[in-house]
Amino acid sequence: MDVLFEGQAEIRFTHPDDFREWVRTHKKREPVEKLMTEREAIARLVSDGDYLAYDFSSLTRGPQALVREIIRQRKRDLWVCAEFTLHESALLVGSGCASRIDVGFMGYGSYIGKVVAEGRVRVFEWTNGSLAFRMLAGARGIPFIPMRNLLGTDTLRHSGAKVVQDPFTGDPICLVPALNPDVFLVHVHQADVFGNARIFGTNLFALEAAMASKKVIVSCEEIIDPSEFRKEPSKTTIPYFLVDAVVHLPFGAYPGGVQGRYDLDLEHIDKVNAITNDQEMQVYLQEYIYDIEDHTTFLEKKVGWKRLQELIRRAAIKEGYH
Amino acid sequence: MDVLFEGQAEIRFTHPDDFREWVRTHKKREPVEKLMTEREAIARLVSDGDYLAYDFSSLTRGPQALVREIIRQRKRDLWVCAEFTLHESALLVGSGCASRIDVGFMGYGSYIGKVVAEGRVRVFEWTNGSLAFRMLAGARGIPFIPMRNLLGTDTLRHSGAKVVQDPFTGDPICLVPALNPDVFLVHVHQADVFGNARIFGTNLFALEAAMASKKVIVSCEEIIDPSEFRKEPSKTTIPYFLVDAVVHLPFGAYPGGVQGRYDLDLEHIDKVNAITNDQEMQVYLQEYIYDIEDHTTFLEKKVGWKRLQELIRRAAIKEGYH
Amino acid sequence: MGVVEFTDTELMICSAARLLEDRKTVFVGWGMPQVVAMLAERLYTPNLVQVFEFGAIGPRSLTPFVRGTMGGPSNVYQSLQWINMNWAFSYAVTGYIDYGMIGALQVDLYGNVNSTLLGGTYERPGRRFPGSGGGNEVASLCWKTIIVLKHEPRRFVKLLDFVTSPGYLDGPGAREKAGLPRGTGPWRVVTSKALIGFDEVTKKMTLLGVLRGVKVADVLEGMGFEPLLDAKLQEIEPPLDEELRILRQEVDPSGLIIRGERMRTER
Amino acid sequence: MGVVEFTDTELMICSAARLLEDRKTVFVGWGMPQVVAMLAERLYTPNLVQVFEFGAIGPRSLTPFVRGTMGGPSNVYQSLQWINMNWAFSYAVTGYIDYGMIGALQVDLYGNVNSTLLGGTYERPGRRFPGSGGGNEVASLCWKTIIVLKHEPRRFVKLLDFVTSPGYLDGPGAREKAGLPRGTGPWRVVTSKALIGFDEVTKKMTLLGVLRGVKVADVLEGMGFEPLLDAKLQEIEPPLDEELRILRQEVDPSGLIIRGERMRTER
Repeated sequence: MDVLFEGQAEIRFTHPDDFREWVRTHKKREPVEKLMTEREAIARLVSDGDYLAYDFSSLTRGPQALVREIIRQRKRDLWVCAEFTLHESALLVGSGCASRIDVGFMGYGSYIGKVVAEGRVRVFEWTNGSLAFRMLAGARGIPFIPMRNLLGTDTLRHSGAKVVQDPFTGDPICLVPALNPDVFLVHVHQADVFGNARIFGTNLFALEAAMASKKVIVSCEEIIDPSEFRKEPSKTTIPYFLVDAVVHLPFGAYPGGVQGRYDLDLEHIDKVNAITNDQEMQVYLQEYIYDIEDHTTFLEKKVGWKRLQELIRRAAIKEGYH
Repeated sequence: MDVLFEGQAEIRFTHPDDFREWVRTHKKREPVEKLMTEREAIARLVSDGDYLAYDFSSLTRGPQALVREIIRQRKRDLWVCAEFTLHESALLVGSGCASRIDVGFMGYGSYIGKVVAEGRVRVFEWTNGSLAFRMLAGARGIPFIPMRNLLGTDTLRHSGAKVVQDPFTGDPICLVPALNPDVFLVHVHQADVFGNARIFGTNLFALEAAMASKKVIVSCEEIIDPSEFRKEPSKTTIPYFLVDAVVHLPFGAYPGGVQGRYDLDLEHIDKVNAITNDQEMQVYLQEYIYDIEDHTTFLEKKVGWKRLQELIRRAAIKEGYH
Repeated sequence: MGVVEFTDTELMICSAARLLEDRKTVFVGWGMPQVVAMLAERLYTPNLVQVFEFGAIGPRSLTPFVRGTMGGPSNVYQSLQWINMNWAFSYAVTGYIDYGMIGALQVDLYGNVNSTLLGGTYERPGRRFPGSGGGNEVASLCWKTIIVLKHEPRRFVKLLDFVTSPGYLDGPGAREKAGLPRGTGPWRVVTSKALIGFDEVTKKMTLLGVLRGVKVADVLEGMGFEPLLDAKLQEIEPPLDEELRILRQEVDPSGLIIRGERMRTER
Repeated sequence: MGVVEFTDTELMICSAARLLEDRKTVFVGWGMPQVVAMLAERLYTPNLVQVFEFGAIGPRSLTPFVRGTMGGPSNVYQSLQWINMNWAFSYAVTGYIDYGMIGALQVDLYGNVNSTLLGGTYERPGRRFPGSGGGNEVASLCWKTIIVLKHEPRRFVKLLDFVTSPGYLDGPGAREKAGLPRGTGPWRVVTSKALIGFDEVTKKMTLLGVLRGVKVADVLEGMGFEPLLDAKLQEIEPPLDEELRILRQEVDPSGLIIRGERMRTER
């Protein structure tokens, strides 16, 4: 295949056959109980050096409690898919967990920009659309997928995409490699103990990433009975056999919100965005993550029931979220 | 792009830019009333020579009333996407409407096999999966999509796919061209007058094909108020701006069933499958299509309310279909 | 012990059902494979996850089986997930589907399958059949493919009239060389007389077992090629009473699916 | 007629909102474009179909605007369809999206956009910003892209520090040659002083209008390149009372989005 142009980024690429082999040997087909604590899930399933992806953003239905647990366990050398992300990149880099970032949207706040400028984390350039498309290719079991964009830009130059001549039209077309993360974190509205999961509202690539990833950790607001899924199969976002761990974490998206359940806590989010240097970062990490045992303790000591009640109260819109 | 192997089938291929141009100039973005009779919809939107696709099968939620109207209007030279299809191919060929078929699964009954053997219709070889994947590429606006199958077979040889060396793995990979039908027919549970549509249960490629096709005709069991869609946006299968006509056709899938509504009528289906030659085909077409004014008359004179009541009664499973 | 009477179809359904493993996934093709999966689920593999190409994942299909249905409510009853065709095949491509089950008009020594045409040319076939459907996907992408076909010698041919779905193509390594997923391929051929596997090294068909009372020579007679013979040739037990009861009373009381050529064997 | 006071942000929001057409679709980026769409929907384009990259199609976003939100319940209120990112961008690739709206750190003469970094090298940028987000998709795939940025001369440069999202690249025909969809490209640049278009033939930026009371020389001063001047230069009306009322009272009563440099102009 004649390559007209090649982006220079390093890519984390898994041969589709190697991914299949992983699925064959590691993914249980039968329903087994996968309920565990966040400590157990992250300890068992996230390894140093893993490629990490997650669904939605710090503001809405992001897997924030799981991300905090990764930081708490001081995982190292993670490669992060910064798709549509806001402050996760900053926290994961500031805590020394992440060393590489595939950039879709790297988040606001000045901290992350600064550490990138200082060369303390390696970044590779993609876009929200191309990372989502790479995930789709990963879920379709194909090594790459063509795109009509990235073309003509420095984004392409600093990505891992290739440009070839399309054999059907003769035009140049961009090919992006499949993405098969090692770990996918997703926070959902409802799950059962086997891992069946429901999201209400939109998602970035929940099913794509669950299918494309070697290890999938679901945290949920609510545990429901497995029979519920079989009554309304159209509502199933992720079937159990893609999932490796289920963690029951009410308010697990805090300080972000979960549609129909609770609103985001902008005050806390501003606190994270206000971090400008390592010292402030360490203070935040110490206070909200390292010194806190787990998510329940975090809610109890660092948020408080009164605040949570207020966030629930603010989530007045319930339409469509059931 | 180095092509290692090339299937020899003729393909209906639309350059993605030409498809975009069609969408730009023909597809109304605002909600306008699109309710019309089946006669009007087919007369306006199906032209001789069109490439035709439809969702699901003769047995379940197929757009049978719309297909009968196409036959009634004696459209000619259609190229049919026989994806997961059963007796539609036979009827469309037997009536002289279709001259070319992209075969996924061409249907049972001996009639269609016979006319293919006699060379009276041109066939091109694909698979259910590759036709669905071609539709996905059409909906993604990309000229082709890679697949891990078709490879190594005569199906590939008689398809329009190409094999190239994958620039990411170095392995051979199959590329199938995007499919952008001229017309897509879909029968749904609920629609509004603007074309918003809901399907309950599984589908083949309802949204893919609606997005990939130049003209989309929705027939529905039930017309509901547009505000309903905005209350539960996750249930919207197809948004109105993809749709060109809405036809209210209760029992529009007959003799197939619609999940949660009415069961299939196996006796009538057997009647179609029993057709073995042109004479029998003409008798069937005359009695059930040509001599019948429209769908309502068909139900009244050829099925009867008693039979329909029985089919409704048999559709006892309602779980998930709402 | 007496004599058991059954049809060739019933025998194939029962033999195939016994092959499936519990706690695994199976991609179920149209027709007989559906009935096989239903029988297996009721008798042998309660935790089998069925996957249908039209997007039903993990249904617990209701009996009786509705003839011809694929996608009807009793077929997709209590699924885990309802989605669409591209997603259904995605589960197969990414390695989530352990078994696939398809029918065939013809097979060859390497388990390549024809379901497209018999005789003539592509443009003017002697007889034309439905084509691949999802068969090519199943045979290409599932880990182990089970082929079910009637034991008629003319169906076992040296050279297929058309290669619809890939077996081991022309021998060891050929699938991988063609670009098909590594480690996949036909695993068993279930016929109305025999159970056939594939030699690990040569990838050639290997006779693993014959129906009780049937001679190996009867199985091989008239086949267009000679399969290898397994060192430990098994005897295939005819349909069990319980299998037949479920098939005849629960799954297909109308008898329209399980009908076929009548056979009898000692119990 | 008196004097009207407003911020540069308010001006840009109002100017951009006036550009949108009713009964069209718009791909809405994060931040200011969301507020533009809300204002337009309330005042000018009640039938505008908003599309968000995270899968909300056609929402009727509620006011007040929740700062930072993209995907929250009031943001996606009463959508036509909730789906995911790949589908959202599919609407853009297939030609269904008429307008796209994005911000920029820098633009050049051909409307190429930088939102990635300023100064230094790629590995060691002087300052690093969030990157493309969905900006590259929007600028590549929507029919007409509107770029909104503050009128600071240093933002209008001869050579971008980084080309994040494509304008007309290096001139006429370059987008098509690169493989981008035919007939797309930047359409307007909305700044805090001017409205800029692109010449149909040369694809170069063309000054279409300046804010009432602002001199053309003020607009051009310090820019790294000189745009063409349209023969019929328009005067841009400052924010109307009704626009400001909606922005300040309904959309952003907290004033956190619409705050900015204070400006004043004769009514």
